[in-house]
Amino acid sequence: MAATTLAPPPAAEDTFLDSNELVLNMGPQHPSTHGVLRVILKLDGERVLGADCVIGYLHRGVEKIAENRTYQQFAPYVDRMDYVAAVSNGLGYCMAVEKLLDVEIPPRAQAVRVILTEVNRIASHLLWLGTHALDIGAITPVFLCFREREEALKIFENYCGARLTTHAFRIGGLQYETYDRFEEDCLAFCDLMEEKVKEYHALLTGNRIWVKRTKGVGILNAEDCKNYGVTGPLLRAAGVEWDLRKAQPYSGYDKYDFDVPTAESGDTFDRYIVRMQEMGQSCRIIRQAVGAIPEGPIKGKVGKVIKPPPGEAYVSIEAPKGELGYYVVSDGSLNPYRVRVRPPSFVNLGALDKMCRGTLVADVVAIIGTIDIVLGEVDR
Amino acid sequence: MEELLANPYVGPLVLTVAIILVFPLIVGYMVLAERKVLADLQVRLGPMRVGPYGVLQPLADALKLLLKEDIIPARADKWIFWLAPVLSVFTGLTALAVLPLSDRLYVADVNIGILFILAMSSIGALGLILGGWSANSKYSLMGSLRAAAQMVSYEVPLGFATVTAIMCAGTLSMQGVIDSQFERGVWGAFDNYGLMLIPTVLFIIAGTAETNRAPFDLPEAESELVAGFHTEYSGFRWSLFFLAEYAAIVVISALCVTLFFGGWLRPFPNVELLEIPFNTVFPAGLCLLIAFGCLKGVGKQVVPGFRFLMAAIAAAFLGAAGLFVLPLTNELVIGLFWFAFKLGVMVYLFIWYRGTFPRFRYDQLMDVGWKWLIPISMAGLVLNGAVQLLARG
Amino acid sequence: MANLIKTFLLTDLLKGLWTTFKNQAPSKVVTEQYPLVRPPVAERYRGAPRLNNHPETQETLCISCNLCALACPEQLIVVTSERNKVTKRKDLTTFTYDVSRCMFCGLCEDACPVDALELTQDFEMATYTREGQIWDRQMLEEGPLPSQYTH
Amino acid sequence: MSGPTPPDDSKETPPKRPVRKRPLRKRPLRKGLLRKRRLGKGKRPVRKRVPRKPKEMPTAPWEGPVPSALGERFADGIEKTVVLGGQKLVVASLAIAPKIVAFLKDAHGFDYLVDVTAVHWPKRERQFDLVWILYSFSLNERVRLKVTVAEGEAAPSVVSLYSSADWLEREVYDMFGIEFENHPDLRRILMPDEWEGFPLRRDYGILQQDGDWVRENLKIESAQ
Repeated sequence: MAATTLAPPPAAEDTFLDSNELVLNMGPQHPSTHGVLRVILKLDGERVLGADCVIGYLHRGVEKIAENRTYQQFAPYVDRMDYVAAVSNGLGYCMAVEKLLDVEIPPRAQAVRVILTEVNRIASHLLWLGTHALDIGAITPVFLCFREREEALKIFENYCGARLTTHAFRIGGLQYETYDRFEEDCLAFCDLMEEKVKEYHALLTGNRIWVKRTKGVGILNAEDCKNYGVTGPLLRAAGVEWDLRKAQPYSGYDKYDFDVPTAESGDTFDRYIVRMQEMGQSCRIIRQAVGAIPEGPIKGKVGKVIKPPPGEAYVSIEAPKGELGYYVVSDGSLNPYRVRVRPPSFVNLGALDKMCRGTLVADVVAIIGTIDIVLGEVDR
Repeated sequence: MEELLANPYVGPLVLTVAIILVFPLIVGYMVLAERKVLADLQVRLGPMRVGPYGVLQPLADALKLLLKEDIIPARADKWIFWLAPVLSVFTGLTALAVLPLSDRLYVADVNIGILFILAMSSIGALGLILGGWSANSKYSLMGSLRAAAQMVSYEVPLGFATVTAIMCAGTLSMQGVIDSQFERGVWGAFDNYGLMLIPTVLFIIAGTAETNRAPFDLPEAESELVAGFHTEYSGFRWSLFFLAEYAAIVVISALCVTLFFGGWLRPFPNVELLEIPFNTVFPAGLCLLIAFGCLKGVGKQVVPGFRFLMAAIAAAFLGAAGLFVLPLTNELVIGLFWFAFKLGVMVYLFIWYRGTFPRFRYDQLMDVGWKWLIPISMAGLVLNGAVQLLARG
Repeated sequence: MANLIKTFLLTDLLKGLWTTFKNQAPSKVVTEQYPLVRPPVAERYRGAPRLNNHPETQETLCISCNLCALACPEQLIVVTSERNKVTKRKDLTTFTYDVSRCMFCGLCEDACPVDALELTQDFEMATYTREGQIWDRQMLEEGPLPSQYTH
Repeated sequence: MSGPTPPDDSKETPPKRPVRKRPLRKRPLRKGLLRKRRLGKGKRPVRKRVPRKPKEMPTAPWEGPVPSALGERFADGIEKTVVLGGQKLVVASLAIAPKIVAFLKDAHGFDYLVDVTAVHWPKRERQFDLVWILYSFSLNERVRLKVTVAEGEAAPSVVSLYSSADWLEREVYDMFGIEFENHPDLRRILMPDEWEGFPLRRDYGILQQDGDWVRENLKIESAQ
């Protein structure tokens, strides 16, 4: 019999646990840890006493790869970190290298960059919404969200030929001119989103089960957010009106009129509301930007060979998940000497333990969903 | 032969065997219906590959489940692990015995039929608890603990709602309940000036929880506990649990239909005028519609075998339409038709919930059960009792 | 009071139910039945690589400049050539492209000075072996064999 | 069941591939392609190429209350406070770094630790640059604090000031092998616990390490 070959289970006194406690291994393969996240939960019944994250299952050494590639060659790799918001990743990286090179980006390129990143922000939020709802047990929104996300991906596909890992931008501006129906497609997408968001609200916002499951769960107030370095919708849901697009405008965001949605209590429901409103604000930005794409060149004065002077730069953007920073060090050669990525998901996930303590197992799932992690970015 | 038919044991025995044989097939098609309806709610298509529009999918699923490796975890309690799904299926199928499928089609008309069903569904919970416990897995254990708590809590409002209905009918026999609804000329749900709607709604909610269906599917909450109590089950054993779950759905839906929606009675059973439209035109029309749809689908099929199958299905439904048109056969099958139709609507309702609502949390589930459903169901019982006393004397 | 009535009448739940119910219209189905119906891909789609020939002379456009191999982040392109004694130009001998490592970033295509290497709209590149993923010059010029997908 | 119908093609005529028409792109062939090559004879004039000296990043002195307060408080520890390419940078010595961080946090409201990272310069005597990036919500300013760390030297941890430093310092330890004093739980975060070496050091060879690890743990030969 197979059982005899196994070592006997440890006696209760040999474990560090109290007799009422239970260690539950959630992941790395679990339906709702969004990839290969492993959370070691210490439980008392269903109540969580502590959560310890084990990450790195998806570590590919992106920062090491950067050292062995030229500046242009590394650009496709950044798409594969937060693969849900590849366009934002690309924008951050390009901006960091442009900062080192000290080049001016033509306004046309800036406008197109803004449009695509905002479309990407909506796509990323849609994926979050679908999977978050799925975690909480609502199985329909995920399909509706993917239906709308498809439209966003079609825009990317038409623009640059790829849907997910787009490699849409190049250092110095853009590689591709906009396609024929670009403006119409973007506006149609905005119209569609504004209509469909109502559907999500009907399914979730008012629903008493949804409200019960999310209100007061995983609270992280403004003080904690700053302490844990948590940014993005989580910080805004805690009442801090801080958005890099407003605080330190880049890529011409200061030209557009939009609001930074905030909420007060910093719980899961507030984050949900903040992200839903952000989708609307993104639509606003897209409408303004599409209406005023300036004519002109799409690429700044950047040669075929990119060789920035020795130096360093830290450039960060407001990615859908929070502050995405690139710290690039150049030694004057063709390859970047060091590329450090400051991933929002990684830092935000650090606050998981804080958010989970005292909640129930079912809430852990909701909290992981509400942080909106992408393991590709956490592990890099 | 005559003697054989007169023997009181033969008819029920035949029916029992028939149910045991046919029921897995019905469950298979319920699963297909669930997948298709869910897909429809979710702007998808569902299974489309096995057979035309996926009509042979249940067979493929069954084959797959039977051929899968049967795993017993190393540290599992082997005998209980083996016993648990059997227990679940046994209780689920036994409860089917007292269901009146039509005015003449039932295994037994026991005078305490409703009690029997409630008892069986209580024991069914034991299967889940044992299954989860014996697997020696933390996810399973938590699932089975949840199952225990949930079933015990929701049996109370379910019981109160049932008692209200029984009080209204004045009998515990399933056939008796239907007969009393016929005599009073109104479905149980709308009796007592509509006050019976309270227990009806409560029964549906508590019944959903009793069968572990979304939004009360905590024992198997797939996003939290992987698969809850049957995490460690695979292959045939797992499919037994599946069978038990769907048997429970059928039983609860059937109970609901019998108590509140007139069982195998047609709508407005006392209005002579509606006899023809409801008993002939509606079922025959429905069958014709499906047959017509299948015929239209024949041309769209690529594989010749699929075309043939579609045509066969169309022919079967045409034949069924014929059954309803002929008065002699109509009388035989109309009760079954209405029972199945109402059951179908109930099952659709179950699937519809599942496709719409998020899942409750464990403590919220208890909250809803004890703080809301039980007080309301008790109030409903008292209210209905008072009204009945005043109105009927 | 109104809220209490709403709570008892389950209006929020009914709203959700109505939303999903409405979605059942057959016209709302968005599933694509892939092997039966091929989705159209965008004009700029970056799919299977192709080595272009001159439309009239059918000679390869590739001038063996090796820029694509240099541009490739994964270094999966190998170009070999030999000097033609007569024309003093480099003639392409082999061109190898390892599709299994390709991430379709399009940098090779951008680098090509003569539009010889191009990422086309073909996206069905599955093979049964790893070796089948390494495309030689002939495969790159003719494209992968049309494979038939059934279910 | 309802839904869009599969297309009307049968097994006998297999679904056709989209016909491989030639140019899929609208971009016309470039002219250079058909241009005749100059078969030049004789020597081309050789132009001597003077290697261009790479530009330096523009630096400017950083003025304001923050640098002057820093200068007053930590007169001897701070090497320079500059604006490098428009970004504020403080270069200091390792010993006073945590004090600077604490001072910036308490006195100037730099209450958000954006990032902790390091850069490896193997040819230098003190091999590592350790970098803290701080942000102040009230000032809307970002400051980079850079210190050098020698091999084997332990850096002070700032977890007591910022909880976010926990994982970030673990990552620096994991990737560079810089140890942090007073860190509550300093262990590897991204790499497996038994991993040897620190991957983001410049002298770390990828291939050999990968081969060893894969052979030992996965019992196969590495595909690299």
